[in-house]
Amino acid sequence: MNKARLLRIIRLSKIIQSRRLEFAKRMWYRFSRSKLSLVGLVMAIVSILTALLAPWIAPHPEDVTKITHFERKFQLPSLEYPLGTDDYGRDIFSRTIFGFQYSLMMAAVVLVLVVPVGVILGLIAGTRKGLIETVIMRVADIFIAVPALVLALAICSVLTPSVFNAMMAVSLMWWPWYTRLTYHIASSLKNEYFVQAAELIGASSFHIMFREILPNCLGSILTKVTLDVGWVILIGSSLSFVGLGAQPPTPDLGTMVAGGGQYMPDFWWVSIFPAVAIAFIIMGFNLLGDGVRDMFTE
Amino acid sequence: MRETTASPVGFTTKSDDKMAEKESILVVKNLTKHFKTSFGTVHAVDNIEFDVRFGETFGLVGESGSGKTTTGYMIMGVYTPTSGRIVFKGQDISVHVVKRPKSIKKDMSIVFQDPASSLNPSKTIKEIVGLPLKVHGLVKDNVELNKGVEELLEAVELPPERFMDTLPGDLGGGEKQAVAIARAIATHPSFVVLDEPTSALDVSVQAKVIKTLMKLQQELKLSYLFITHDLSLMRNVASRVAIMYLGKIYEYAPAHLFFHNPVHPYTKMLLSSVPVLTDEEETSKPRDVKSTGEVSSAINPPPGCRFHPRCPFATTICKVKEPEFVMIEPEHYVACHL
Amino acid sequence: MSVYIAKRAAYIVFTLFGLSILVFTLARVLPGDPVRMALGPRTPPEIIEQVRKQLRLDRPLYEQYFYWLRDVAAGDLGYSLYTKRSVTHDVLEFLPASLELIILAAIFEIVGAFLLGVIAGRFSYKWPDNLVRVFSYVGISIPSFVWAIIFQLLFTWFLPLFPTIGNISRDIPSPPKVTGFLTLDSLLAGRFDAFANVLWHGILPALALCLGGMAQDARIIRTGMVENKDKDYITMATSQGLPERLIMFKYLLKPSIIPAITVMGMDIAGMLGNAFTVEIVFRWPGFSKYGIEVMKNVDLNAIVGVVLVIGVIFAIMNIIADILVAYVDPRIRLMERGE
Amino acid sequence: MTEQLLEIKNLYVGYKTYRGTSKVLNGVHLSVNTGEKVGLIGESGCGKTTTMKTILRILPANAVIQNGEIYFRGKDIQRMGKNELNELRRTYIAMIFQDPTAALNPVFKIETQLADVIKSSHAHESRTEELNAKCIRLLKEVALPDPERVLDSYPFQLSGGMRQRVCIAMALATPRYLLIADEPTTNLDVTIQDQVLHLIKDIVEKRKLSVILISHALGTVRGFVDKVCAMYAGEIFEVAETEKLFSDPLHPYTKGLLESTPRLTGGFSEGIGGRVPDYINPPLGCRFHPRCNYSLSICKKEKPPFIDIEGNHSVACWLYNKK
Repeated sequence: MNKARLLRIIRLSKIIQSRRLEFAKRMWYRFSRSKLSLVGLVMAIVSILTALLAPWIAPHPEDVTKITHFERKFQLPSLEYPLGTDDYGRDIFSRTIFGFQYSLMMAAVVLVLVVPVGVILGLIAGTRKGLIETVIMRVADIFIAVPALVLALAICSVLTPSVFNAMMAVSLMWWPWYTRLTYHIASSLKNEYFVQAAELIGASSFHIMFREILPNCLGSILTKVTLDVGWVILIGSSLSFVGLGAQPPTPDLGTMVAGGGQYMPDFWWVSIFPAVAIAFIIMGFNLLGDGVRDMFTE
Repeated sequence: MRETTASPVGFTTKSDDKMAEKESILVVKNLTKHFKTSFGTVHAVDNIEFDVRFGETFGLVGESGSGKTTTGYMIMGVYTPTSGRIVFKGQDISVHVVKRPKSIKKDMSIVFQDPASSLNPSKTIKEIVGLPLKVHGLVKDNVELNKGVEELLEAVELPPERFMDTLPGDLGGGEKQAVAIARAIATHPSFVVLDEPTSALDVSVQAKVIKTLMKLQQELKLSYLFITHDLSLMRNVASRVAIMYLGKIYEYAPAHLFFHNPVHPYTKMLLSSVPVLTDEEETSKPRDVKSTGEVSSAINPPPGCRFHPRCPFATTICKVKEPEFVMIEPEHYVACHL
Repeated sequence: MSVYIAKRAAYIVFTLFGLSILVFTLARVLPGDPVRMALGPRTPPEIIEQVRKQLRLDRPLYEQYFYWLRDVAAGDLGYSLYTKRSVTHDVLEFLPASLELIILAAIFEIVGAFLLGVIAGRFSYKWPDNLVRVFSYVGISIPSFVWAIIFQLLFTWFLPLFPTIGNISRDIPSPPKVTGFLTLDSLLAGRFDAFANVLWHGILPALALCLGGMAQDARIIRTGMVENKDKDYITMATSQGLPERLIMFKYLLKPSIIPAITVMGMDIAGMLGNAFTVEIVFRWPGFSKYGIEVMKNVDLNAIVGVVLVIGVIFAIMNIIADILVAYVDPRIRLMERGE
Repeated sequence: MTEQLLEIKNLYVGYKTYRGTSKVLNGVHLSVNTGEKVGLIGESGCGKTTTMKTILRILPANAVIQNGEIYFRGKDIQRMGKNELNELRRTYIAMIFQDPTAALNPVFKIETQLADVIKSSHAHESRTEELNAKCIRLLKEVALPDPERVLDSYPFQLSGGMRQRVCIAMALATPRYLLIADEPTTNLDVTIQDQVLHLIKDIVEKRKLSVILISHALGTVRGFVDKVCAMYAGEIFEVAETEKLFSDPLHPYTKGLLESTPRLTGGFSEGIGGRVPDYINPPLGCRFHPRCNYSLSICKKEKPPFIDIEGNHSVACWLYNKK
C-alpha cells in the first residue's frame, strides 16, 4: 500500500466521518426543533427502560403471578404500595411496571412481523405494475375494509384468547398499512428519472427495489413504525380490556383496567393507574414519531 | 448568407454529403405511440420517420406536447411503440427495454431533463456513476471500480477527490447533470439520447454542460439525438434538425438551412417567437408569421394537417388531407400543402 | 360525478365480497372446535355431531360458503348458537342503539375538529395553536376506553352531571318501538322528555368515542392551513389586497379541509371498532355489546354477521366521504369525465 | 426629473433556515420612475423574487428584513398601516407570478376569484350583472377566446397560457400605476410566451403603466424595457439603458451571461464556472469574485461601490473604480 493511497484513505475517512457528523447534526437540529419531540423521546426511553428492567425495579415482583393477599386488599396509595393494591391485594405499581413489559413486547413482536412483510409486498406492488399490483393491493384493501379493532377481535375470538394469539391477530391485520405506505412511495418514485435510468442501464429489479427505491422510503417507514408502537398498544390493550386479549392474572395493562372496572368508584385507583400507564406509553411514542417525521422533512 | 461567428462545434458543413452515404446508426420508420387514458386515447406520436448518422447530432425540436420526449423514450425502450420500427445498428429494437439484449443497453444511454431527479438522493456519486460499470461487468473489483469512476468524473471535468463521496444533495444543478453525463458514457456507448439536458439549468451553467457534451462527442465518437424546445441552443448543437408538432414531423433539414430558409409555417412561427439578443438575430427571424392560437388537444388532433387551426395560410385541403413530404433542396424535406 | 361514485361503489362491493370470504374462512379454518365451545364441554358427542350437520360444518368449505352467501343475499345471516335466534334479528335489534351513539359522536367530531383545526390554523404558532397541539396529542394517545372510564369516574360519580350507564333512565317509559331508534321513536311519539333523556345519556360515551378522531382531524386541518399559507395562490390573493378574513376563511380554508374529509370518513367509521369498548363501560345496549358476547362464546355465524355488518357500515361511510370530497374538490369530480 | 415612483434603498433580506440565517439580499438599490419600464435580469437564486415580494410585503413567514427602505411615491412601505398597505396592493401595484398553475386557487372557479378581486377594490360595484360584465370585459382585454366558458371553469381545466392571461386580467382589475411581472412567461411554450409578452406590452402601453419585468432569459427583456438592471447573489451591480447593456456590458458577470446565451445565428462561449454562492456564509467583498476571472485582491475584501460611468450606465465593480 503506497503512501499516496494511504493518505487518500485517511483523508477519505475524515471526509466520510465529518459528513456523517454533519448529517447527524442536521438530523438532530430538525428533530429538536419542537420541544414536544424531546419530551416524547424522554417518555419513550423511560417506557423502554421500565420494560427492560421490570424484574429489578418492581418492589413486589411476586405479585405478578396468581398469589393473593386478601388481607391488604384495596389499600390506598401509600409508601409501601405507591399505587395502592388491587382486588387480590397485589401491588398495582409492580404489576403496572410488568404491564409496560407486556405492552412493549407486543408492539415489538407485531412490528417485527408486520414491517418486513408489508414493506416488501408494497415494494413489489409499487414497482411491478399490472396483475400482481392489483392482487396485492386489493387483498390489502380487504383487511382495511373494517376497523382494525373489529378484525382483531374477530380473529381473537376464534382463537383461544391469550397474549400470543392477540399478537398474531394484530399482526395478521396490520401489515396492509405498511403495504399501502410503501406502495404509494414506490409508485411515485417509479417515475423519477433515477429509477428509469437504473432500468435503462439494465440493473436487476432486485437492485431497483432494494437499492434505489427502498432507501428513499426509510424515512416515512421509520416515522410510521414509531407512531405504530402507540397504535399497536392501543389496539392490544383494547383487546384485553374487552377480555379477548391477555387473560388474568397476566399483568396486561388493558386487563388490569378492565379488572378494576367493577370496583368503581370507591376503589378507582385499581383501573385508573394502569390506564394512565397506557396513555403514557402511547403519548411518548406519538410525540417521538412526530419528531422522527420532522427529521426526514425539510 | 455566410455564417458569422464560430461555427458550432460538432457540425462540419463541408463533409456533410460524405456522411450521407455512411449507413445510419439509428433508423426510425412510421413510429407511432398512442396512450389509452380515462379521457380517451392520446395520439402522442403519429407515424414519424428519421435517421441519425454515425457521429452526428440529430436535433428534435418542438414545444411541450409535441411528442419529442415520447419519441426519445421509445428509442430507449421506456415505452413500447404502438406500431412502427426502430432499427439500431441494423438490429430491430422496437420493444420495451426489459426485452432488449444487454448489449443494446450497453451501447445506448440517456441523459434526462431534470438533474435533481436523475440522481438517487440517498447514494454517493461513486455508487451512481459506478452502477453501469458493475451491471455490465466492466470492473472486476473495487480498485478497478474506483479507477473507472475517477476517469469518468475527470472526463466531465469534475475533480474526483471532491465529488467521489458526496451526495447529490450537495451539488449544484450543472454538477448534477455532469454526473448524469458521466453515468451515461460509463459503458462507452455509441449512441446517447439527450432529453432537454439543459432546460432546467441556468444559461451560464448550460454553456459548460453543452461544451462537455460536444467534447465527449469528439473524443468518444458518439452520435446524439438532441431533444429540446430552445431553438437558439439547437442552432449551435445540431447538424440536422426535425421539428415536431402534435406528434408529427413537419420539416427536417440540415441546421443552417433549417434556420436560414424555414418553409413550414409552424417552423416560421416558432422561429419568430424566439427572444433574441442582437439585431443581427432579429433580422434573421422570419416576419411573415406571427404566433397565434394554442396547440390543440392530442386526444382528438385536428384532421388533415394538424397545424391548420393556427396556420395563417390554411386552405380547405389542409383541413382534410395530411400533407406528404416534399424535398425543397437536398436533404431539406417539408410536409405542407403550400 | 356519477362515474366516479359508480366506480367507488363497485370497488367497495368487491372489497366487501373479499371481506366476507376472509372472515368466513377465518372462522372455520382456525384451530379450536367452535361447536363444542358454544354448546359447552359437557354436551354428548352425538348432539355436537347433529348440530355440526345442521350448520353444514361437515361439508367442504366452498360449499358452506355458497350456502351461506345465498342466505346472506336473502338477508338471513344464519342462526346464532348463543342467542338461539337468527343473527339478522339480533342485528336489527341492537344496531340502532349503536348507530345513534356513533351519529352523535360523528357530530361532535366534525364540529370539534373543524373548530379546533381552524382556530389552530388561524393563530398558527401562537398560544391557541400550541394548546390545540397538546390537546391533539392527548386525544390521539388515549384509547377510547380510557376516556370512557375517566369520564364515567369524573362526571357521573364525583360530579353527578351525567347518568352512569344505559341509554335511557329506568323511570322514563320508553316510547313505542317504531324505527328501533330510541331518539326517533320518542320524537315520533312526541315524547321530548325521552328524547332529551337519551341524548343526555349519550353525551359521555359519544365524547369518549370521538376524541381520538377529533384530535387527528383537527391536526390535519391545522397542518393543511399552515402549509397552504405559503402557497402561491394565497400570496397572490394577499398581493391583490383581498381582505384578510376572506383569504383566511374562503381561499385558505377550502383547500385545507379536503384532506381532512377522507380521514374523517375513516375515523367515524373507525368508531364502530372503539364502540366495542365504550359500550361495555357505559353498558350501552348496542350492537358492540352483542358482538362481544357473541365473540366470547365463539358463535361462528354471529361473528361473521357482526363483522360483515360493520364492514357494510364502514363502506357506506367511506362512500359518503368520497361523495363529499368529490363535491368540495372539483379536480376529482371533473377529472374523471376528462372535462 | 420625472417623478420617482418607486425607490428601493440599501435593502438587506435574509431567510431563517436550519443552518442559520441566509443573507440573500445584500444591499439592493433599485429605482423606477413614473412610466418607466425597468428590466431585472439574473439567474435563479439571485434574489429577484425576494426583492419584489418585499415591496408588497408578501414575504414568507421565515423571511427577515434586516435593513433598508422602500419608498413608493414618497411613502415608506415598511411603515404603512394595514389599510394603507391594502390600498397600495389594491390600486397602486399589481404583480404577476411565474407559475400560473400555482397562482390560481385550484378549488374555486375563475369567476369567483376574479369577482373577489374586483369587489375588493370597488366595493360599490357589487351588483352581479355589472360585476359579470366587468369580468367579461377584462377577459376580452387579455384576448381570451370564449370568456363565458373560462369564467365558468376551474384553473386546472385551462392551459398554461390561458391561466396566465387570467392572472393578467386580475392585475388589470383596477387602474394601477406599477406592474411587477415576475418571470411571467418562463413556464410557457415559446409561441405562447411570445403572445403573452406582446399582450403585456400592449396593455402597459395602453394604460401607461410603469413596469418591472423580471426574467432569467435576456432576450425576453430586450425588446420590452428602457432600463435593465443585472442582479447576482443578492446585489444589483449594473444598471444601464437596454441597448447599452446588451452591446457594451461592463461587469464580468453580465459579459459572461451575454456570451453564454446561445445566438439564433450560431455561437456561444464557455459560460461561467462555479456555482451560486452559499447564502449562509457568502463570500466577502464582491460576491462574484470566486467565479470571476478578472478578480483583484481588493475584490475579495471590500464590496465595490455603485459608481456612474457614463451618465446612464453605472456598475459596482473594482475594475472600473480607480481607488
